[in-house]
Amino acid sequence: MKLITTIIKPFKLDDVKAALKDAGVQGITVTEVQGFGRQAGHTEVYRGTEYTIDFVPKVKLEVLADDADADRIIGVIVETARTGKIGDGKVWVTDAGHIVRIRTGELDSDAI
Amino acid sequence: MKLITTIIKPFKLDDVKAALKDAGVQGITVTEVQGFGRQAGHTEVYRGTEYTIDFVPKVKLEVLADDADADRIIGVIVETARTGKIGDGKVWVTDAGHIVRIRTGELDSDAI
Amino acid sequence: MKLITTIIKPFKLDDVKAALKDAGVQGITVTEVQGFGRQAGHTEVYRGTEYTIDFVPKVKLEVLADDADADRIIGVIVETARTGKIGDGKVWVTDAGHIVRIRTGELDSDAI
Amino acid sequence: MDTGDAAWVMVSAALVLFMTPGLALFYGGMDRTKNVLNMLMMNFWCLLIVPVVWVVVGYSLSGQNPADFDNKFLGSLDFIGLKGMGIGGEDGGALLITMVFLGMFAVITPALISGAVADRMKFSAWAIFVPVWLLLVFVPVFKWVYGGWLGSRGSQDFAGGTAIHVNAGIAALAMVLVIGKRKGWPQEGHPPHNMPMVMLGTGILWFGWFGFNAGSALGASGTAIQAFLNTFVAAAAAGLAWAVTEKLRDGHFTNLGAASGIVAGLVAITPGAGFVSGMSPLYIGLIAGVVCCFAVGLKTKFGYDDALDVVGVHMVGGLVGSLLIGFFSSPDYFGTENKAGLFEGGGLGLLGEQALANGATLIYSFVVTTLIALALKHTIGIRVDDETEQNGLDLAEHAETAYHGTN
Amino acid sequence: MDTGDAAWVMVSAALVLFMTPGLALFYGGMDRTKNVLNMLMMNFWCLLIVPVVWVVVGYSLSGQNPADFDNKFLGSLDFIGLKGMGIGGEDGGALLITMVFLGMFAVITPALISGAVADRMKFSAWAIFVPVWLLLVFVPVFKWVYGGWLGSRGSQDFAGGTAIHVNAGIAALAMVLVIGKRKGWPQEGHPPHNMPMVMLGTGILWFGWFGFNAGSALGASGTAIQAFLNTFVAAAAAGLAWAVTEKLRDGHFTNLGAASGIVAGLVAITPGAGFVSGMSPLYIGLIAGVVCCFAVGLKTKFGYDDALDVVGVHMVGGLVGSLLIGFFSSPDYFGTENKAGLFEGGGLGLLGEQALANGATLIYSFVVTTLIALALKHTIGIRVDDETEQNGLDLAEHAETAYHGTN
Amino acid sequence: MDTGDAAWVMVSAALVLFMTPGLALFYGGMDRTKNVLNMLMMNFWCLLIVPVVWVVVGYSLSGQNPADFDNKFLGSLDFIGLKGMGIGGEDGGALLITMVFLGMFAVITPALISGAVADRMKFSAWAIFVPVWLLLVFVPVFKWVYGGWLGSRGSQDFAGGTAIHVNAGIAALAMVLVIGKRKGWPQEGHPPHNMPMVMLGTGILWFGWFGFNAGSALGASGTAIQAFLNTFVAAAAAGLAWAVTEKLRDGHFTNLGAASGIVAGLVAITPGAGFVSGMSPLYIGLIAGVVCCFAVGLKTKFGYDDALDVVGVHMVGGLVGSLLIGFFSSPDYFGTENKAGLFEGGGLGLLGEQALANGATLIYSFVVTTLIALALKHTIGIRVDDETEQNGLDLAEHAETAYHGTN
Ligand SMILES: Nc1ncnc2c1ncn2[C@@H]1O[C@H](COP(=O)(O)OP(=O)(O)O)[C@@H](O)[C@H]1O
Ligand SMILES: Nc1ncnc2c1ncn2[C@@H]1O[C@H](COP(=O)(O)OP(=O)(O)O)[C@@H](O)[C@H]1O
Ligand SMILES: Nc1ncnc2c1ncn2[C@@H]1O[C@H](COP(=O)(O)OP(=O)(O)O)[C@@H](O)[C@H]1O
Repeated sequence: MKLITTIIKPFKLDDVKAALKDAGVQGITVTEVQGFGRQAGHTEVYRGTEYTIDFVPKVKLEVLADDADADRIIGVIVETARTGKIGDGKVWVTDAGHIVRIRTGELDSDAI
Repeated sequence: MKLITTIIKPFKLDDVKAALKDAGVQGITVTEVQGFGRQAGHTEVYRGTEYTIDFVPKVKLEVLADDADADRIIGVIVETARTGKIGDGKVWVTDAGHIVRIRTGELDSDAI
Repeated sequence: MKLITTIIKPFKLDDVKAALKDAGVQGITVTEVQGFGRQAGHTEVYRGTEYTIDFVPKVKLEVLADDADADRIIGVIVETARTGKIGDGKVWVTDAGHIVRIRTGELDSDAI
Repeated sequence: MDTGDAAWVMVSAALVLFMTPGLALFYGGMDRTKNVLNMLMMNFWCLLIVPVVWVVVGYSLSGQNPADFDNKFLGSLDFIGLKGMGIGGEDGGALLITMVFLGMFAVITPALISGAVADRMKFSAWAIFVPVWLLLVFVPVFKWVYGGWLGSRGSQDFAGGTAIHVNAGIAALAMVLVIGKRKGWPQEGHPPHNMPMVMLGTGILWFGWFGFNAGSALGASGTAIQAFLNTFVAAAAAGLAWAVTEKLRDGHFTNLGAASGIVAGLVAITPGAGFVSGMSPLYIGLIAGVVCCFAVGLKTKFGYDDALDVVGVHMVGGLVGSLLIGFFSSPDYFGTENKAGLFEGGGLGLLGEQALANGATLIYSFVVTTLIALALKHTIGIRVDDETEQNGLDLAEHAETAYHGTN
Repeated sequence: MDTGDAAWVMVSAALVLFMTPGLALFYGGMDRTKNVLNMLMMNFWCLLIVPVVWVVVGYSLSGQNPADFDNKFLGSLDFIGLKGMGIGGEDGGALLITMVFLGMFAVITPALISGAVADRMKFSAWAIFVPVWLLLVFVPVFKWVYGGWLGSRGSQDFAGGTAIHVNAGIAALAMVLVIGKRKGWPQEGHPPHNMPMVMLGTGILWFGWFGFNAGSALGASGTAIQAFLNTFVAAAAAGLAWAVTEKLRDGHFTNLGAASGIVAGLVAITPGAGFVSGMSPLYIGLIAGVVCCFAVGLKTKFGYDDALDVVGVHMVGGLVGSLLIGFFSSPDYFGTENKAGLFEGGGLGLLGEQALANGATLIYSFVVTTLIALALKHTIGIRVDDETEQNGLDLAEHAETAYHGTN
Repeated sequence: MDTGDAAWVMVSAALVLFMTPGLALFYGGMDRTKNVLNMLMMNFWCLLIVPVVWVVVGYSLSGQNPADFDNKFLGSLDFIGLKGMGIGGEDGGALLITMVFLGMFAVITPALISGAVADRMKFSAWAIFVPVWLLLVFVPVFKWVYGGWLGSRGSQDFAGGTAIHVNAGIAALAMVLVIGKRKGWPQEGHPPHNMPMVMLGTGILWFGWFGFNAGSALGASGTAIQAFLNTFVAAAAAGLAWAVTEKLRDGHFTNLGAASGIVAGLVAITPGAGFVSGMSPLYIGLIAGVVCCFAVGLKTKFGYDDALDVVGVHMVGGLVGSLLIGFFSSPDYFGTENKAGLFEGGGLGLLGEQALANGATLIYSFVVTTLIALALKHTIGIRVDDETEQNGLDLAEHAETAYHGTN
C-alpha cells in the first residue's frame, strides 16, 4: 500500500480534491502547512520595520492508495495542481503497511 | 523502527492518548487536520446561500515505535478510537529509520 | 530518496531553517503540531479549576533529500535544534519514492 | 423631561443594550470553539425576542406604569402594545424612555442564564424558555421588588441585585439541575477557547454597567453620580480582591480572575449603587471579590454543572451585595425614605428586609424556573443528543462554524 | 446651546463614529482570512479621508448651513474650511456640533459600499473613489433630501434612509456591475472566517445606531426618545423576523441571520425613526426582516456579485423603511409640518413623495456612481489582477497578514 | 450640578474607562500569541489597582480639590478616602464626578507604558510598579500641570498631553533602558499576531477619546464641542498623514499605519483640544502623523527596545501637540486667561512655557521612573528569565493560554 503526500497551493485545494474524487479516490487528509522553497516569501512592513516572512501558506494532502493506483493518482495531482509558476509544490510516495479502518477493522485495500 | 500514523475523531483524542500512555507509549505528535472521506461533510447556510463543507475536522497522531510494539499499539488505537460510526478514521504504518533524540543524540529504540 | 521528519521546539524554527539553508537544503514544509512526551505539559487554572494541558506546542519540519545528503541534514538539525533540555524533539527518516515537482514534472533528485 | 436627564437615560439605555453582546463575548470566549456560536446565539436571541415581548405585554405586566403602582404583585394589561403611551404628554416621553431602559434589563436578565446551560441545551428549548421565563419569573419578581410587596415593605434594590442577578442566578441553578451535567464534567474540563474575547467582553460589560447602575437614577442627578462612582470603585476592588486571592491560593494573577472579579464587583454593587457612599463601595467590592472567588468552587463540591459560573458570580454576588446594603446603606444622601444600614446608624431592620426580599426571590424563581424546565424537558426536550454534544452545538443547532481557516 | 442637547448630540456623534469600526468588523468577519485587512482598511480609509474632506469642503457643499437653506440643489463654497463657524456665536456651538454629527454620516456612507466590492477592488481605486463619490454623490443627494428640492416637496427622511442607505446601496450595485464578479462566484462561495467578529460588529452597530437615529433629533427631546425606542424595537423585530424566516426555510436559527436582520431593521427604521410611534416600529421591523431575508437572494438570481449584501440589506432595507413612512408616519407627535401616512389618516400623498425621493436618489446615484467607476476602470484600473485575487488582497495591497500564528 | 453637564461628564468618564480595555486590545493584537495575555493583564491590572489607590490617597495627593489649589507641588492628605466629599453639597456632586473622571486618566496613564516593556517584564514587578509610579510620578506631575507651578506660570494642557502622554512616554523610555532589549531584537521582529484586534482597539480608543478630550471641558459647553470637533479632525488627519507617508515611503497603505496615525493624532490634539479652532486641528493632525511615523523609527537607530512604540507615539506625539499649542492657541473662544499662540497673534511666550512644562516633565519623570525601575531590578527583579521569554509570558506568568484550539 502507498501513502501519497503532496504539497500544493491552497487555492488549488478544491480543484485537486474534485479531480481526485473523479479519479476514484475516496479519502484524503488535509493539513495547513507553511512552505519554504524556491518561491520567495514576502516582506511585511509594520510601522516602517520590515519583517521577512520566509514561509508561504501551503496545503498538504495525504492519500492512502493501492499500489496499482499510485501512479495514476500522482498523475492526477500533478496535472490539476500545476499552474506552471514557482511554488506549485511536490508529490511523493512512501510505503504504508497495515492500513486499518478503525470503524470496521478492515485491512489494507479494504481499509482505504 | 516504525512510524504509526492515525486519523481519528477529535473528541477521541483524550481517550486515545490515555490508552496509548497505558500501553507504554511515551510520546505522540498531534496535528489538527481536515478529513475528506465516506463521512459526509455538511452544509452551512449563510444568508440563504448554502456552502458545502466537504471536510470534517480530524486529528492526526504520529507515534514512533519499536517494530515489536507496532501491532500492539495499532490494536490499542483501533480499539479506543472506534465508535462504530462512519468517519472513525484509519491507522497505518511506515518504516522509519535513523530515529534520533535531539536532546541526547540517542538512536532508534533509545530515541523514542 | 529520503523524507526527513523532525519535531522541534517552536522557537528553534528560525535557527534550524537558517542552518538547513546553509547546508544547501532548498525546501522545507513546516506544520504546527502539539507534542506529548517526556516534557511535561502544564497546568492552567481558570477560576480555581485546574486544567492539565498535556500537550506542548511543537513544530514539525519535513525535508525531502537525496539519500546521500540525509545523514548530513539530520546532523545539522540535531545540532541546531538541541538545547539539551527535555522536549528538544526527534528526527527520523523514511524512504520516499517518485518525488515529482508539480510545476515541471521533474523527478526525484531533480524535484527537490 | 429635562434634557440632561433625557440625555443621560438614553445613553444609559444604549449602554445597557451594549452589555448583552458584551456578555455574549464574555461567555463565548470562555466556551469551546465548537460551541461558541450557540453561546452567542443564546444571547442574541434575548436581544431579538425580549424587546418584542416587552413592548407588547411585558412592560404592562411589570407594573412599572404609575397607573399600576397600587398593584403589589403584578401590573395590568392596560398598557399592552404601549397603549396610550407617547411623547406628547407633559412628561415629554419620560415614561417612554424609562420603559425602554427597563426593557434593556429585561433583555440581559435571561441572557445571564445562558452561561450556566452552555454546551448542552437545545436551542429550540432556549427559544421558548426565554419569553416564558421572562413573563412568569422576571416580570413578577421585578414588580415585587419595584413597587410591589417586597419593595413596599422596605427592601432596597437600586439597579437590580435581587430582581436581576439573584433572580437569574438561582434560575440558572434550577436549569442546570434539570438539564444535568455536561458529558465528562467534572473529570474533564475545557479551558477558554479565546481569552482576549473574554477580556473584551469584560471591558464592554464594565463600560455598559455605568448605564445599568447610574442610569437607574433615571436622571443625571447626584444619585447617578454616586452610583457611577460606586460602579467604578466596586468593580476595581472586586477584581483586585479576586486576582489577589487567586495569586495567594494558586500562584498567579490571571486574566480570567481579574475579569471574573470585575463582574462579581459589578453585580455586588448593583443593588446598593445608589444607597452607599464614601468607602463603602470599596468594602463591598473587596468582600464580593473574595466571596465569589470561592463561591465558583461550590459547583464541583456540590456537583451541579454551572458551566460558566452564573450561580457563583451572579447569584452569590447579588446576594452579597444585597445583604451588604443592610450594613452600608446611608440614607443621608439619598433621602430618608431609604432605611439606614447597621453601620450607618440603622438597626437590623433593613438587613431583615433584604434577607426576606432575596429569600422570596430565591424560592419563587427556583420553583417556577424548575417547573418551566421540567415542562420543556417532558415536551420538546431540553437537551441535545450525545452526538451533538460531542461534535459541538454550533453545527448541529445553527449550521454554522465559528472560524473558517482554509478559505 | 442647552447642555442636555449638547451632551446628547456629542454622545450621538461619538456613537456614530464608533459604527464605522463596527461595520469594519461586521464585514471583516464575513470575509475570508486573506482579505479581512483589505476590508478593514477600506472602512478605516473612510475614517481618515472623509473628515478631512468634510471640514474642508464637503460640509459647505452639502448646504446644511442655515445660510444655504435657500439653495435647493447644492450648498455653497461659503463655508469651506469652516469659515466663520465657531463656538463663540450665540448658538454656543450648536451649528458646529451638528456639522461634526453630519460628518460622521459622511464617513459611514461610503464605508457601507465596501461590503459589495469586497475581495477584488484595487485599494488605490478605492482611495480615490471615496472622496470623489462623497462630493459627487453623497453631498448633492444629502442636500436634496435635507433642505433641497426633494425634502421641500414633502418627502421625509429622519436619519438617512434615502440619503444614506438607499444611496449607498444603489451605488454598491453600480460598483459591482462595473467591477464584475469575484472569480468562481457564485459556484464557489466562502463562509465567514470569523463569526464572533461579525456578532461583535453587529453589537457595535446597534449600539451606535442609537446615536445615528435618536441623535438625528439634534437634541435630547421627545422626538429623540421616540427615535430611540423605535431603534430598539425595529432592530429586534427585524432580527427576529429574519431568524424565524430562516428557521422555517432552512431549518436553523443562525447567528448571521440574527445579525443580518438586526442590521436590516436598523436600516429600515432609520428614515422613519422620528416619524412613527406606537407599534409601528414593530411592524416596520418585521416587514424589513422578512423582505431583506429574501432580497439577499436576488444577487444569485440576477447575477450581480454583491459580496456582503449591501444591496439586499441597505438598498432594499432603506427602500422598505422609506416607503413604509408613507403608511405609518404619524404627525401627531412630530408636528404638523410632517405629513401623515396612509394608516394614520393621511392620503397617498406622502407615499408618492417617498417614492419620488427614492426614485430620484436611485437614478442619480446609480448613474453618477457608474460614471465614477468607469472612469476609474479606464484610468488607474478598478480591479486587482487574478493572482492578487487568488492569493488574497491583504498581502498584495497592504503588505500585511491578519493573523500570524507561529510566533 | 446642571444635568446636561453631569450627563456629559459621566458619559465621558465611562468612555475613558472603556479606553483601557481598548488599549489592551490595541497592544495585545500587536503582540505575539504567546504574550498577549500578559499584555492584557498589564492593562487590566491598572483597571484594578489604580481606582483603589486613587480614591484612597491618589486623588487627595493630586491636589485637584479646590481646597488644595494653593499648593503648587502636591495636594494634601486632607481628602484621603474621599473624606468629606459627597453628593449632598451644593455642587450636587460635581466635585465627586470630576474626581472619578480624573481617576480614569490615572488608570490609563500607567497602562500606556505597558506597550514599551512588552514581552519581558516580570508581572510581579509591574504589579508594584503601577501604584508606586502613580504616586511618585503621575500624581505630582499632574498637580504641577493642573493648578501647580507649571500651570500657574502659563503653560497649557487641555486634556493631558504633557501630564499624561509625554509623562507616560518618557517613563516608557526610562523603563526600557533599565529592562533592556527583548532577546533577538532588533535582528528578529515579530509582526502583530492579530491585526483585526489592533483595529478594534483603535476604534475603541478613538471612540473613548471623545470623552477624554471633550469631557475635559467638565461640562457640555462650547469648549467641549470644540474639543470634540478637534478630536474628530486631528485623528483623521494624522491617520491620513501617516498612511500616506508610508504609502510614499514603503509602497502600501497599511492598517497598522492608519491605526498608529489615528492614535498619534489623538495624542497630539489632547493638549490643545480646547484651545485651538478652525483648521488648526487639521494642521496639528497632519504634522503629528508625519512626525510620529518617522519617530517610531528612532528606536532602531538609537537601540532602545520600545516594543510597541510608546515613546514614538505618546512621547513624541504629546510633545508635538503640546508645542504646537504655542503656535495655534486661539484665546478668542476660550477666554483671555489663555495665552495666544504665535500664529494667533501671541508672541513666543506661550511656546516658551510649553517647552518649560514639557522639559520639566521629561526630566522629572525620566529620573524618578529610572529610580523606581532600578529599585525593582535590584530587589525582586524586573525581567523574566530567558526561558519564560522564549516560551512566552502568558503561561509562566499567568498560567493561561490565549487560544485553545483543539477542544
Ligand atoms: N526539499 C523539500 N522538502 C520538503 N518540502 C519541500 C521541499 N522543497 C519544496 N518543498 C515544499 O514545496 C513547496 C513548493 O516548493 P518551491 O521550491 O517553492 O517551488 P517548486 O515546487 O515549484 O519548485 C514549498 O513551499 C515547500 O512546502
Ligand atoms: N484514502 C485515504 N487517504 C488518506 N486519508 C483518508 C483516506 N480515507 C479516509 N481518510 C481519512 O480518514 C477519515 C475517515 O474516513 P471516512 O472514509 O470518513 O470514514 P471511515 O474511516 O469510517 O471509513 C477521513 O476524514 C480522512 O481524514
Ligand atoms: N514516540 C514518539 N512518537 C512520535 N512523536 C514523539 C514521540 N516521542 C516524542 N515525540 C515528539 O517529540 C517531542 C519531544 O519529546 P519529549 O519526550 O518531550 O522530549 P525528548 O525528545 O527531549 O526526549 C514530543 O513533544 C513529541 O512531539
